[in-house]
Amino acid sequence: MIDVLYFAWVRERIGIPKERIETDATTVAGLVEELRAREERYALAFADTTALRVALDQELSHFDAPIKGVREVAFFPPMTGG
Amino acid sequence: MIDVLYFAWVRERIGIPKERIETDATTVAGLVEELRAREERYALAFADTTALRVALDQELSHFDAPIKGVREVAFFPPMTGG
Amino acid sequence: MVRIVIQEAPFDFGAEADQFAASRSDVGAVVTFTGVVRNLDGEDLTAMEIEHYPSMTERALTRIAQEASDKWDLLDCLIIHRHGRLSAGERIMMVATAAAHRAAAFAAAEFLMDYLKSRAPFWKKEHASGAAKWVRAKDEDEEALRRWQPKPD
Amino acid sequence: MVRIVIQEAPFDFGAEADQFAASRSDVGAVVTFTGVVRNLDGEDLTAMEIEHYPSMTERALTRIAQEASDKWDLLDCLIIHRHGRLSAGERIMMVATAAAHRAAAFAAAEFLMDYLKSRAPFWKKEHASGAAKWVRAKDEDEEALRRWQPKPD
Repeated sequence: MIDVLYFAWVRERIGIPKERIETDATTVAGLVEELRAREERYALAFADTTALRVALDQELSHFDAPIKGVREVAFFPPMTGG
Repeated sequence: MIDVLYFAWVRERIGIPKERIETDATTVAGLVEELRAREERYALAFADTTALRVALDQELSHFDAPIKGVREVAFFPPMTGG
Repeated sequence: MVRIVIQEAPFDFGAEADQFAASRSDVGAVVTFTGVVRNLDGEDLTAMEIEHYPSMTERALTRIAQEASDKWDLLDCLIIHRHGRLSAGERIMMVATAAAHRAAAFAAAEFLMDYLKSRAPFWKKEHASGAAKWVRAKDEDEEALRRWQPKPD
Repeated sequence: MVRIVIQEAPFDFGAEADQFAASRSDVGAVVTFTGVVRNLDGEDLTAMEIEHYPSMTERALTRIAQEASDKWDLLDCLIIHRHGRLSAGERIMMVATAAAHRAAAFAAAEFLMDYLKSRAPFWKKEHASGAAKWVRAKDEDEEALRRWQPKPD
């Protein structure tokens, strides 16, 4: 079980801020493939991963990273703070 | 007649902040020569003009500048504001 | 010394600026930066909505403030960042840096801002003229970050 | 908009920072710099004495603030500089710049500081451990000014 969080327009497209899911994926990219296959709103949100950023356990990471042992994955667009 | 002002250590070496003098000099450098010839305290203050700055009528200038029509000449070390 | 504040409520910029680093006698230079919700040209900007990633934000900001403090020998460092809904003219955030000399205080403040713009987990949504849209990250903000990377030997 | 204040009395940094550019709705970024009399390493700095050239100072500062405002499209610009005798920990001066975006506000504030350091008619004398000495201009301050000069084509 892994917590998956969505922020900004990713959250809006998927329609929920957070969900707990069961996954067989071993990398972020694998998890994204599983999510895309679920429903069209996921396919739309993850259509272009170059427009997305990912954090693993609250640390910025990348889509090739392994997710073994990770408890929380967050997907969001490029940040716009300051 | 021209007003001559001194600031910081130039003022301290010469011993006065301001004086009004009569001069035949046509440039700042000429005025400096006249001042140096006056007394040792002037000679000391103007020993090295590369260590000095000059303003003519409240505008930064240089030692080769003409002083015709100038009402106020100021001599001081490099500035240290901020 | 590093202080990080993340809050929905407004902050008192004058008081924060006044108190910042005030107890240190070795400080020669203080720089502050403040970001303000501005009215866009010709648009009627009613609000800015700021979303963030609560469990990540404070950690990320603390680490980058510590990195800046180490790199530029800061004597004090403050980041305040708001989230939630803000109106035009409201202050979104501030950073403050204190150092012995001005070059370090300026560089650290610019570094912190470049970092906050594109690496801190905040997302802005503009509500103007009845429509809402997410602010797009700017390429120039990515560029700005690059100047702080160590140059290859 | 340019405001220049040259005075012997202390100024209220918090209030100045808070009020600066507060009435402009097009401001997105505000930078302030404050210079403080600092205690030198291992020395007992009791005071800083600042001399200036009254009839020249305000004119020179107004012109440079105007130049910065034009160059970086500043929406507001403030310089406050004290003279006379100041104690360790006291604020000597501040600049503040307001612009639509941060790069302009930062660049203008740094330019104003580089200018003030070596082109504004102020001279500092340090009184420490019973001795007084004039602060020497630093070569690095001359260097810092050079980066703002237009590059030859």
